[in-house]
Amino acid sequence: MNGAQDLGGMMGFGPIEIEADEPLFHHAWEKRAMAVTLAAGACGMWTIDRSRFTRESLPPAQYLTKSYYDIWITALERLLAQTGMADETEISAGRAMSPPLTTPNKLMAADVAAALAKGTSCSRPLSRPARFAPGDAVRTKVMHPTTHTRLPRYARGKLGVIESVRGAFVFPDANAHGGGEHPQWVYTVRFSAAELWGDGADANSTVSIDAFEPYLERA
Amino acid sequence: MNGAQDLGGMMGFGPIEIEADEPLFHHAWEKRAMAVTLAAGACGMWTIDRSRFTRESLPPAQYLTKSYYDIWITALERLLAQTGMADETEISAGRAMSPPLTTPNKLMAADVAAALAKGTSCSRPLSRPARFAPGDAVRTKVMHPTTHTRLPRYARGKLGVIESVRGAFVFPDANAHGGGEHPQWVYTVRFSAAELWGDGADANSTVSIDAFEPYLERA
Amino acid sequence: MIDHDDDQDHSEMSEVASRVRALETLLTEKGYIDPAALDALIETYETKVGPRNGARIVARAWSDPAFRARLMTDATNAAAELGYSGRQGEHLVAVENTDERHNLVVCTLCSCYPWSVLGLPPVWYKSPSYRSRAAIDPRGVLVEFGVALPARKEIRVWDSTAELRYLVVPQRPPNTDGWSEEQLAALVTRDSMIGVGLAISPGDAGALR
Amino acid sequence: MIDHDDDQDHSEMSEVASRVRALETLLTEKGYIDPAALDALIETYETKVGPRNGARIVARAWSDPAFRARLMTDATNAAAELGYSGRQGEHLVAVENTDERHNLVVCTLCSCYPWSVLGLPPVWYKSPSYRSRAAIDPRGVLVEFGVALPARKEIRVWDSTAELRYLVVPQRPPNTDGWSEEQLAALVTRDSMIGVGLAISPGDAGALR
Repeated sequence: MNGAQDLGGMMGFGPIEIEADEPLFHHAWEKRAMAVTLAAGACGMWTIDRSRFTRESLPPAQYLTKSYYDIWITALERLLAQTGMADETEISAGRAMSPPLTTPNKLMAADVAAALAKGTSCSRPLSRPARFAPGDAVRTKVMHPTTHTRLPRYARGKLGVIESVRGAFVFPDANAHGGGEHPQWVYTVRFSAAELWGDGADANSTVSIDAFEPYLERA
Repeated sequence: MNGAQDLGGMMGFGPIEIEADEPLFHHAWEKRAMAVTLAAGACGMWTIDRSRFTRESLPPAQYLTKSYYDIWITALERLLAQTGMADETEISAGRAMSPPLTTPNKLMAADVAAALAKGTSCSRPLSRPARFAPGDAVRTKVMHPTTHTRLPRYARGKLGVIESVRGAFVFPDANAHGGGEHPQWVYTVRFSAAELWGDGADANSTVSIDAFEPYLERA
Repeated sequence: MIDHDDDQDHSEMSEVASRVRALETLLTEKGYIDPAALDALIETYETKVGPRNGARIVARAWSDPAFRARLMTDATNAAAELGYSGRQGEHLVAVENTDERHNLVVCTLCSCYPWSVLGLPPVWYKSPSYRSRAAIDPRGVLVEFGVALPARKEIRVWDSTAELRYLVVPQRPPNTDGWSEEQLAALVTRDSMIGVGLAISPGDAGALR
Repeated sequence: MIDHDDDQDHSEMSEVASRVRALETLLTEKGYIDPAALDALIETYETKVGPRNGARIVARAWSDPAFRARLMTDATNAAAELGYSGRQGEHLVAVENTDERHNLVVCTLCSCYPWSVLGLPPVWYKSPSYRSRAAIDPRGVLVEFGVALPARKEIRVWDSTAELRYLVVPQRPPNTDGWSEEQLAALVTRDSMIGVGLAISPGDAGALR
């Protein structure tokens, strides 16, 4: 969706606030926000794609005003309510008032180290061959779905070159909406700055995106 | 500039809040905000293009949070400070602490009716002929200036057809930044929804923009 | 935003109200503005310049084929015949709905609107919700306004990106033969002249919007 | 956002803090989460997983050509050789700066970042300012970080739009012949592995960032 998350090429946000000796967390609540988001996600009630979509669906004024951990927490509140893991009354009150759902998983303290070290691979086997090879010229599709996509607006309808074939991965556009994993080949596609930004673009810079095969057409 | 004002095609703002029997103003201050903005503009210290650029330069989180008259007032405060008509201390205090500048004009009550009825034409004579004629195929430029432009992002790099030649008008991209009026031919250019929005676009709708000649290339 | 008594309470709005008051005082003290001119500006848009102007133009066009022809060719001068001209209507264009085609006006980049014939724009016209969706999903926007058009009806969206200002001429409702211009004008809503509504059909209970 | 003592005051931050506390209590009562797991997650990123991991990888690549070759071919497995693997580093790619080319990593769509080798991203990496400008004005962004590259030096921006995570291998500073991996790792800043900085040159006073 063309939400406030799709920031590439936008203007008006002012200088980057670079903080010398930035601490890992700025508030005690940020630590808990990070951890509670990861632990709740580990219950297995939603995919990373759905959680990204939930975050980008926040009203743009909220998305651009909240700190990033607040975006996480606000999306988490929504996900809990959407999945029925908790209702809004419970979320406001901060206490359980109804029995829990059965979840596929629960992350226990003893398993944290192993779970983090293992991660969650989004790579999937795919028997059909990759449609494109390094060096191929491709054009990204023009599309403006209201649903989740990982093709940013600035890179739609643009001519690029396949730089690498990265393997096959879960397709976020389907998976975010409960449509299944539908693995797709992923390519690093590189664009000249002139192609993306036109007049006045830096003559000596390029931008790549990692594009799922359905985003691409042969050019 | 690709500021928060460039809203065409964005998503996530929710349903349109349609208000039955909407009053002309929702607060007494809105009346004064409208009038003070018009009267201050009538001093002749800035162009409408500069005032638009000032509004769209507000930080996006502000632009998307403020009511429209608040956007006007916030931009007016900036314009007064930028032009030296008032300094920030005076603006905060709401009283004059230094002598005024001489302004080209002052709108008096007795002249309001005539001034509004006359308006401010942005039409200008232009001796060189229009480059395009109705029916011509054109492609809009890909450009992402950090300065003012009236070519929206959704209509950049797109194939359209000249529908009308509207005459020659002050060129906002130059005029907003004190670069002079540089009149340009203006065309209504029409695009199919499919050209603009791609897959899934309404098969039976079109969108036009009014495009200044420098935005267009022959297709 | 639907808070009609105001400026006294401690809401966010009051903060704006005090900034507006500060500006008005400052600019008056500096001699840049005439406070009476502000009153005159407000009075103009409260009592003289509003959507009734546009409605009279539309009713005339429905009644007078020669006027309609002039309106479609040069709306600025046609509107001036009825005494409507000036600010934010200096370069007026009329676009006509037909059985095959519906027109919808938006300003995606700011809030351009034909003030001289419709007055000041409603809040929704300036809102991110309307401005973001009118160009990409006009049919969906119309449904939100209660206008369900058949898929075969073409929608033409006009994004007011330069100094042209668009006035939609809605279709004349049936069963209005012989109506006076005054009677007809009462059927022409503001929304119908933006393109988010239709003219009122005789017998419809709907209030003017 | 640089307010280190918190949760007690009546700021906006406190409102978030109480929402986070509410969630933690609720999810614990429901039995969905183990509060001790939260402590373990925090401890991991506070003490085990951070940019020192990436720095050791870079130092090894500078020191060991065979490792460098493996890193450039399959960074996921090369990082695992040093014990760095897992969450948000499952599909790691290393990109190398050279005399001709500088690499810069961004996630314009959210905050994708190679956690397994750099830990949690800094606030600026997740900010609209960085995310909006890194792809359209990388040279200007670098200047803000104090890195002025000559116009002839190519900049390659990597927008992390899928599940690949990028680690920049900065150029080895001159005058470091014979340095141990440990000594070299101390030159490798977090910013240099995102591409907004360079490795520290011996003699530079700059603190690690």
